[in-house]
Amino acid sequence: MIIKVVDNLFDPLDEIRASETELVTRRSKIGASSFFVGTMRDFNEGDSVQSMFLEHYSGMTEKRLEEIAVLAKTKWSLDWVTIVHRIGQIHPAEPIVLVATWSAHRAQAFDSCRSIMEQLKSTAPFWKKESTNDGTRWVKNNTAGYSEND
Amino acid sequence: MIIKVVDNLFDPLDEIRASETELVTRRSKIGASSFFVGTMRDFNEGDSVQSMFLEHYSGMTEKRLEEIAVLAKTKWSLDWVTIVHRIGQIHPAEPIVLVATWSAHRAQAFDSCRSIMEQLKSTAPFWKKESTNDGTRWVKNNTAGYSEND
Amino acid sequence: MSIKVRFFASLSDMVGKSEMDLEFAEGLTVLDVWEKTSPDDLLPSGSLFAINHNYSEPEDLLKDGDEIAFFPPLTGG
Amino acid sequence: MSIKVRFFASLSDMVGKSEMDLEFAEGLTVLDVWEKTSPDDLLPSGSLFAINHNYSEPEDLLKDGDEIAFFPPLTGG
Repeated sequence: MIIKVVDNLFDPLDEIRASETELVTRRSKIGASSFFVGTMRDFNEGDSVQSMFLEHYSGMTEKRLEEIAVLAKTKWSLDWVTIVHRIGQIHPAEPIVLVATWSAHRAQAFDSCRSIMEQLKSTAPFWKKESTNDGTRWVKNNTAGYSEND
Repeated sequence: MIIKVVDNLFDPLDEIRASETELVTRRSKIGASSFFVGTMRDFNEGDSVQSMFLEHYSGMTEKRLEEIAVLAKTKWSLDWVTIVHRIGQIHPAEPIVLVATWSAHRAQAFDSCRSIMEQLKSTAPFWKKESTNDGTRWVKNNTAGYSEND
Repeated sequence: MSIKVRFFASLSDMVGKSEMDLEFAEGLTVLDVWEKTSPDDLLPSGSLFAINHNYSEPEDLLKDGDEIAFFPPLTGG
Repeated sequence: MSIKVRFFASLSDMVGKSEMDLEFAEGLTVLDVWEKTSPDDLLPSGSLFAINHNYSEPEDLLKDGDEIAFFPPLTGG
């Protein structure tokens, strides 16, 4: 299990590769891996967005991410879980979050990856402040993840 | 859109990176990407498996994969779809399949990636023949992807 | 009329060949082709058929130049 | 008794500070703390509370040494 909150640019594919070196001894027990990467768009709610500041609650945020990963490992049969989340100043096209799960079976990998992502959005303390042409604004709400949008 | 049937070892993360260079111009419109990698296990149905041969129907297989990707692009709002599937002789821990989708929104990326994977398993002509200690055997059925196993 | 018949995976093992050409008069269905080419083998339940790379039904009619394929349930991915 | 009070994101902007220490006698709830520290501001609906990094309810009681945090709906990921 790798849980990280990072304050500079990270490469999701490098992070996945690093996790896979950790589980190399049980590589041939794994049949499925599911990865999700959230990246910053240059638009939101109809406005163009130049950059974004991601605030977190140091200590509580890491604790929640760990709890989410541990609970996922009790609910699904997982060989490994990696969560990486960016904080600080960030620009369009940069990665915000990586959730990655490895399992013997594909339903376990898919379900757990998605559930971790939804849990993260609804319970991990992060807040986005966007810089638009009209100044800065706090994003008010995350939209639901099992519906059609965002 | 990249659809490939390959007869030697491929690296799913390299394939994802190659796809991302194709969509670099609209990188900042993408908020979510979902990747699934299926890899070969060294066990199946209680037996240890040494290697596997993956047969396909050249022509029809590629056609089905393209249809699956095109239909996904009509159903979901996707910026890019990549499908890579291995054929031929393959060994434990080697990748069998990559499905990758990129979208503005996470539900679109998650739903389409999973649906493409299920469509592939149920409608793309591939057959697995396993080599076990007792000789070779054709795998009889794929298990359902939205249930608990495989 | 002539068609090409193909067998994949376990069906190819069962029939003992992977493809053959078949000459016939007219009005042959997918199932008729199986019976003509593999008279000793019962078609396993769950078998799939494709005419010219499109999934088809057992009662579909073949026409000159068609490629008909017989195969077991899919196990890719 | 003394506690640490923290405000995040838009609530920090609203209150005009990100943290403060608060001395009090006893029997203070989460909501009491908001009213003592931010008398001019109505707590926005949807606000969340955490005592010592665990989500808590508005009527939960604080004890000596606690850290209580107030924050708006989450927008990470």
